[in-house]
Amino acid sequence: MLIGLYNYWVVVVLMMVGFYIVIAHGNLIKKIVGLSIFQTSVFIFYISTANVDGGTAPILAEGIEQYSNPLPHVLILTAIVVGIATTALGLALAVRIKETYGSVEELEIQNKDNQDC
Amino acid sequence: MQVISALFLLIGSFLCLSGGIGILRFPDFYTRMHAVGVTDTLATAMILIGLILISSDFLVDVKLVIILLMTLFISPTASHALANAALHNDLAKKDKKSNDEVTSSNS
Amino acid sequence: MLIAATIAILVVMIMATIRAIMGPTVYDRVLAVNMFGTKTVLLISLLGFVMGRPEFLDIAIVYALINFISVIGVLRYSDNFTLKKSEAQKK
Amino acid sequence: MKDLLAVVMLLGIYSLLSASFFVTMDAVDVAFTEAAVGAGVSTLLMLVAITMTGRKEHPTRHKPLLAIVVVIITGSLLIYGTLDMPRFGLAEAPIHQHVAPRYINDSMQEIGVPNIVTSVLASYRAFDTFGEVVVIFTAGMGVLALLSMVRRSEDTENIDSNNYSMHEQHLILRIVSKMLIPFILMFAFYVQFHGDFGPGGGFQAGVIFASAIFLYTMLFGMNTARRVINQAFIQILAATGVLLYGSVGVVSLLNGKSFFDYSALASDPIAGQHLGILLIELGVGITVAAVMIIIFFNFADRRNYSPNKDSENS
Repeated sequence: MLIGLYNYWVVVVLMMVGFYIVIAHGNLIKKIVGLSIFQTSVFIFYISTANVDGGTAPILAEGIEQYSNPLPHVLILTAIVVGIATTALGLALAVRIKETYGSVEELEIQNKDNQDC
Repeated sequence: MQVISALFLLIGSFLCLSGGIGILRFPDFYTRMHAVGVTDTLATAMILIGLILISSDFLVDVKLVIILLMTLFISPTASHALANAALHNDLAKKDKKSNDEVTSSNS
Repeated sequence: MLIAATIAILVVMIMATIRAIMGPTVYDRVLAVNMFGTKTVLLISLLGFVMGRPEFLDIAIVYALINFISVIGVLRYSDNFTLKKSEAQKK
Repeated sequence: MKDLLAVVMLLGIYSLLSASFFVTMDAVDVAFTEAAVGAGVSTLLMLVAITMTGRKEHPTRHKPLLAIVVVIITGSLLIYGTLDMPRFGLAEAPIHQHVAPRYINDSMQEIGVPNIVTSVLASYRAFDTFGEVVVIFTAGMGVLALLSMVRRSEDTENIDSNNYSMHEQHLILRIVSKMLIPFILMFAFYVQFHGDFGPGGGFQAGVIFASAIFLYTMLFGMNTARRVINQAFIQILAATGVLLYGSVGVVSLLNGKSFFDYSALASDPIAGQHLGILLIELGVGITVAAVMIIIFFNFADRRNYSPNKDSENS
């Protein structure tokens, strides 16, 4: 019974890797990379719940009875494109921060802020 | 038809594996590039031809031929661009040096 | 035979990943990524046949194209790094 | 790993791998999108961003212990939560009981499109998709607001000559790309209009179209690409896509049906659905392609100009 849950564990492990990168690394670009790993783990979670034993791709064809669930596919399809758009926004922010502070390291940015005060 | 296709697939898998071993085991960038660049194209062609032989649908055949043609165009071009970029950035010198160091330390 | 070829490609993908992680230079990594891409194209077309739904071939075409674009992109921008570096050295 | 360039390349491999995973999980359309977005566009954007923010990560003092503790606690809580989840691949799981059977059994009669994902995306959940398109549009505008800058003409010649010397190096690359770019554009249109019957649709087509433009930009330089695609024009195009999508909904509203009920668009409900899905996918494709091009152009422009700006400041 327990072994049938392995897909969730893979998702949890990936999610935690992304989470660790986000909280432990100071570099903003690396944080964005961590976020996108986190994001992908959520995608994998949704897609793996959509899978049905013996099902095939949800494109109607003759002689196929069992299809996978199309709803999570729709949600994730749009989420991927939205994800890249928001990642681009994050990268744009990082670029602006680099131009203003001369660095994308969290500590250096904080030091600079403290000096200004 | 099945037998010929299986033969093609077998050759393709063998070439793939040899390329994989090449990319792991060869000592510097250019030899690795050689291993990958040569086997990649031929292995892809072999496997795709094997698939074309067993497919029954005409549309599938057409798509496989498109993939085949594109691989034949793209793969050598990418290899060329890669080698060119590496050469332009004086990778050869560095790598030779590091290799010399490696060999001297080994001997 | 299809299954055997799929397994062979998976093994090669693992090898390429190892090279991409180890790769001493940028170019080794690009080479590994490129190889990984071509193997993904093959894997997806093989998987389409294994599962009996050859609709997957469209994805393989996209991969072949996108792979090329990303290799060119990496080269274009890594060139930029090295150019900047060499200019700095000249100065 | 301190070299961010390597990190980005490994992220590319990761995305290829996750797309292969989506293929094995039967999610054709998702794999398609991940193929076009993850491996191509996101790797490119990350690379361009790294050229601006610096390639090396500074070795900072880490407090990894605290982070690891937090991560392990969260992870074990999540795993504890999964113990009650339905088994992987179970056909009786709650997710497969709610609306999915209706989509699978009735969509052929109601919408008349073989690809269920397309019919759910564009018809059953059209309002949701409209929201997503608006989010993409907004993100594009955000990037524009953050990164756009006035172009100065005196720099143009300098960069042109730079690009020219670069072209001479990559002759083979340029010729092969010249042959490939029309093919990629054709393929994007195929994906756009074949989305009813196979994997594909507006989102994927838009990204593929945009990546063809990226390839052109990378090989022939920013200024050549600017001459082909005007910034103002592409901004108008991005808005046009969203407006096209929204106006389809308004038209069906005016014809006396609910918002995004396409059976109002033609006398025959099935034909109306086909027309509606076609128009909506077109709107999505235009917006996604335009926003991706806007994002990439602004990043690339910023990269070309920021060194000059720095030297002026210092």
